[in-house]
Amino acid sequence: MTELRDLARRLLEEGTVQAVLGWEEGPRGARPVFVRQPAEADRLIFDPRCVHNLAAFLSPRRPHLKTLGRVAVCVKPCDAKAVAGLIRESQRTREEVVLIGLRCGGVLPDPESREALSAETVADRCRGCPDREPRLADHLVGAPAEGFPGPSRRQQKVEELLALSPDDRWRFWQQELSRCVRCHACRQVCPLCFCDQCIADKSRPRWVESSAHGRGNLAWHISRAMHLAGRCVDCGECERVCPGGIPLGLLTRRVARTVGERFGWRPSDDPAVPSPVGTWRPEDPQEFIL
Amino acid sequence: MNVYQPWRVRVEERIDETPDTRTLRLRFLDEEVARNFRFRAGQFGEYSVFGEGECTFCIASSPTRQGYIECSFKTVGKVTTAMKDLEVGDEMGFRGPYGNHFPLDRMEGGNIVFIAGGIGLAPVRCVIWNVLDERPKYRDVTIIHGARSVADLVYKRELKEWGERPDVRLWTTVDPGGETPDWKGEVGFVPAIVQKAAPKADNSWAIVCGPPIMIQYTLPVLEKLGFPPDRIYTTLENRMKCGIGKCGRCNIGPVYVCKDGPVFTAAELARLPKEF
Amino acid sequence: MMTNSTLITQEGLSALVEDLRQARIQVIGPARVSDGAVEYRRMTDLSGWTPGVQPRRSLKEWFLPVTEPLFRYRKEGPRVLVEELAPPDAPRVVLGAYPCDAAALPILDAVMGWDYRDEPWFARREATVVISQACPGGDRSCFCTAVGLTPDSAAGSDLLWKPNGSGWQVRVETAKGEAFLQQWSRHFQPANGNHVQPAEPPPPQPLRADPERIRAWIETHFEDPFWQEISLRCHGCGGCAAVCPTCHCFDIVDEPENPVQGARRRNWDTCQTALFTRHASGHNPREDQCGRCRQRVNHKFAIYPARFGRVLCTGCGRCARTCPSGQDITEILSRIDQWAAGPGGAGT
Amino acid sequence: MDGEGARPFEPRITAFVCNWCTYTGADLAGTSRLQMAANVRIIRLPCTGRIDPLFIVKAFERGADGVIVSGCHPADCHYNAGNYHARRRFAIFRELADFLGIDPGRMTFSWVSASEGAKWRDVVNETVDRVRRLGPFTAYRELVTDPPVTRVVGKEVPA
Repeated sequence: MTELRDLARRLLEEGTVQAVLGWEEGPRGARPVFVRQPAEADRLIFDPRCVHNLAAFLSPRRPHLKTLGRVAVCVKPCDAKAVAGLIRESQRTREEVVLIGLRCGGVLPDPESREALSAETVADRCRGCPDREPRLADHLVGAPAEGFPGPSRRQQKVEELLALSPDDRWRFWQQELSRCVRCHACRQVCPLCFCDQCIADKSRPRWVESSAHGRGNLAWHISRAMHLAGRCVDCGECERVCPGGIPLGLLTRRVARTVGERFGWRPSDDPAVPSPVGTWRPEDPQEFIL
Repeated sequence: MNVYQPWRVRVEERIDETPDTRTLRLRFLDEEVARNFRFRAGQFGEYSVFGEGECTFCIASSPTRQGYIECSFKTVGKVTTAMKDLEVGDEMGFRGPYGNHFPLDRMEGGNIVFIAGGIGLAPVRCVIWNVLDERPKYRDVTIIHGARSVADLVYKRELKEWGERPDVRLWTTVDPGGETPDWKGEVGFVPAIVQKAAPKADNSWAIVCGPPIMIQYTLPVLEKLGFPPDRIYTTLENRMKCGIGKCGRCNIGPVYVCKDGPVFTAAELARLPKEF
Repeated sequence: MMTNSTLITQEGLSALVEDLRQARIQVIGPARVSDGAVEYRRMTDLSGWTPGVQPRRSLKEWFLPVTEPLFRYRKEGPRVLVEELAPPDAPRVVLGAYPCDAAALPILDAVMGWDYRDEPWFARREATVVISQACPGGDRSCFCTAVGLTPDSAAGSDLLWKPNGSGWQVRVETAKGEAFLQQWSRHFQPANGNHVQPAEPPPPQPLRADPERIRAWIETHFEDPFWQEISLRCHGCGGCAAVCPTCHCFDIVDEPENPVQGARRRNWDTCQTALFTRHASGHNPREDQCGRCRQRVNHKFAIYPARFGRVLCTGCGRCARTCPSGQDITEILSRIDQWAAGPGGAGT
Repeated sequence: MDGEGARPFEPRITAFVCNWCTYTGADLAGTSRLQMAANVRIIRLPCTGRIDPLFIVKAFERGADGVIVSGCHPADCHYNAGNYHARRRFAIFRELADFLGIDPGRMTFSWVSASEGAKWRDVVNETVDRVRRLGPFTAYRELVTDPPVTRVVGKEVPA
């Protein structure tokens, strides 16, 4: 923690950046903070409650952050993959941001969690995560950490669902999606949902109905999952934010499996790796095409 | 029938005002509604094309002319585009009237200056006809209408009619560069023409509508001419859904455009936060 | 200080719910859903009923549904037929409402009845008996006592009850509640004093703030840098509005099913999105998140109070619990309150 | 919907086809007077690369029981690579839709060239048969049910 605070203080004092985006202790656990004065660097914390993917604040949809000047962003390995995604898709340049990489041994499910990090308490998405430190970083801080073995429960749930009949899956999802209120919070917190204008907000024509009925909800969640194919870094923010507790990660996991199996894609913190949906190979499998 | 359900109206006439502005005359299909519908100058309504949605504009016809209403709109969004595509005889929806109105009763016996830029003449036209239909109640009537170009002047037939009336002082103007070779009116921006027309401020009221930039530069001119801010009226627009104070989106600070407006005095506007 | 006290036992309640079901009266109450959280759900019996746990989302959606059709339409050539739909007036009972949720109902009645009567809202209001259970006390984000309520407020409730050993002690709050009690009296029994145990008072809530002072500060600090500061961490996700018992802003949209028919629907909306105020021309009076964060606080603690004499908030604390960025309304209010109380504050 | 129960079920199939290969192939099937099921409504697009998965979603929303997406064979795309992009997209979409409970049998993806009129006939017939066996996609249509209509305003004869 001292290492992080000292670094942040130095970056601000030197004028390398005008703000450091990290985590602080809030009224309800860890939360994002923009530190703009060297004297405030001591507000920064990093521990397993720092679950938020701060790359979301780099999305070009947040124009007010441009007023802050150059920002250094604290990134865990999964956050760094999201930053790489933004760079890969020309939403940010590498030079625009300073990245403070944090070694990570997994996080807790919630910024308010009080338990010590263990195989039982670790956030499900961290189970099986192979990355201990971000390679896309200008600075690297924190002690080396051990991860936790997979598979995640979410991955197991995907397999369970795949074993059901389409009709049973339909019933499962209709039950889950019935709690969707179409607030689009899943989109807002997603670092890779960077479209200037979302298809769900377009009305001429209206492809995705905005009503939270079965038809509108299904169209929205299909769109969202499709648009995150080859983009999702499995940071789990969509699921954490959902006011209906919908297991949105199952959809992105399913898509990630397709993209992985068919196109050999894994989320990467190397911006130079091409996106699987922007590219193709002549020999891509096509057994489903008559 | 709930409060969000519009009355059915039929397009009775369509008039192209400018290349992108159209006026529709709408007649209520329900006889009883047609007979009983009343409104006051300045009020607005929600116009709908079924399957496209609703859209908010003032009623552009005069309350003195009953049985129908008119609206004038620029084709900008989804609903106005659909409204433009309606043919005479097509049916659409209307609910209203909503909001407050110009206090014409207070203006009786006074002089009235109407100042409108572009499509801003629509809400003003409603008041103009109301005043002209009850002409003896008022003293001097001055109308100043400006547009970007001659083609952009709205209500051309009516401008001609007003210009020919001895009891109306009419000034029409177009922005520099917007004139045609046979243009007989003024060339210049509305605030400059207001200064030139120099309507007297004593016992007078001004009604100003138009783009924000025009209003911003016209108000100081009026004040310099001696119009107190509480005798200068304008109407505001904001995105609305319900029109009746429930959907929560048209407020400017503490003020609901749909309930406290759309008509405000310059004095009231000066007190509002700059969020419009 | 209960007068005319009445009791209902667990068995009595089970029998009541069964009778209501047979009488085709919907029962709504807090119950676990598939992800383990509690929501207000339709219930056919008491299995899964979890009174005394604050549901994730408020009761609002049972009166202002997430989506509802206002009417349908059908086009026949140039003609349009408007199809009115059956009003949502099926009788219902909410069993175990949270007092901070019930209290939102009369607050929203004021808006929904403001000059124009919102029939779908009032149809549901009139068809529903709200039975609340006093709150055992929540967490550090609860602040009902700072907005003029208490954990056992009766506002918006027709009957209010408190757990009492193996059953509940029932207090009548409205004529509707009294009629309900009369109609189903066979399941209730008079309380004889020795059954009554005084409930443990809920723990005190941390937020101390004066709504009047807060309102005065907000009204005079529209351009304060504080709004910018809090907006930095805001994603504009609107989760706060989705879980809020009093956020009621809505959108109206037409949904054609084909070129000749469809429905006009009313859907939840929130001031936290850019689209909320964007004009068709592209102009947006609230261009960034700063204005949107301010609007939510402003609406709740200044705009609504100026109209209706109380705050648009019941202190349920859900917005603080749900915010993915840890934005905490109690922190915001307490800071405003301190500034307002301090020298040069607007609260004097 | 309109008396489905009374008549035997005839699937409604929406086909999204590319202008250059499949549309021409379907045209050839027609001019060659090949016999095929009449259940398909064709929507012609410049290229399979133009087909957003939401087109398929919209088709189901508007009452389709099945959907065909068809374009040029690999290496034959008029725009060089539109079909390669589409192939990836539909590989993902098909498995996602399946995961959400939309039977993949309701969706056919095919490459039909301008000269393959007979293949188009086979694709159509096979799809219609398959969707007929699956039955009407009522589950999708029942995603939205509005309360009953109590009064119709405007039934009176206009003056």
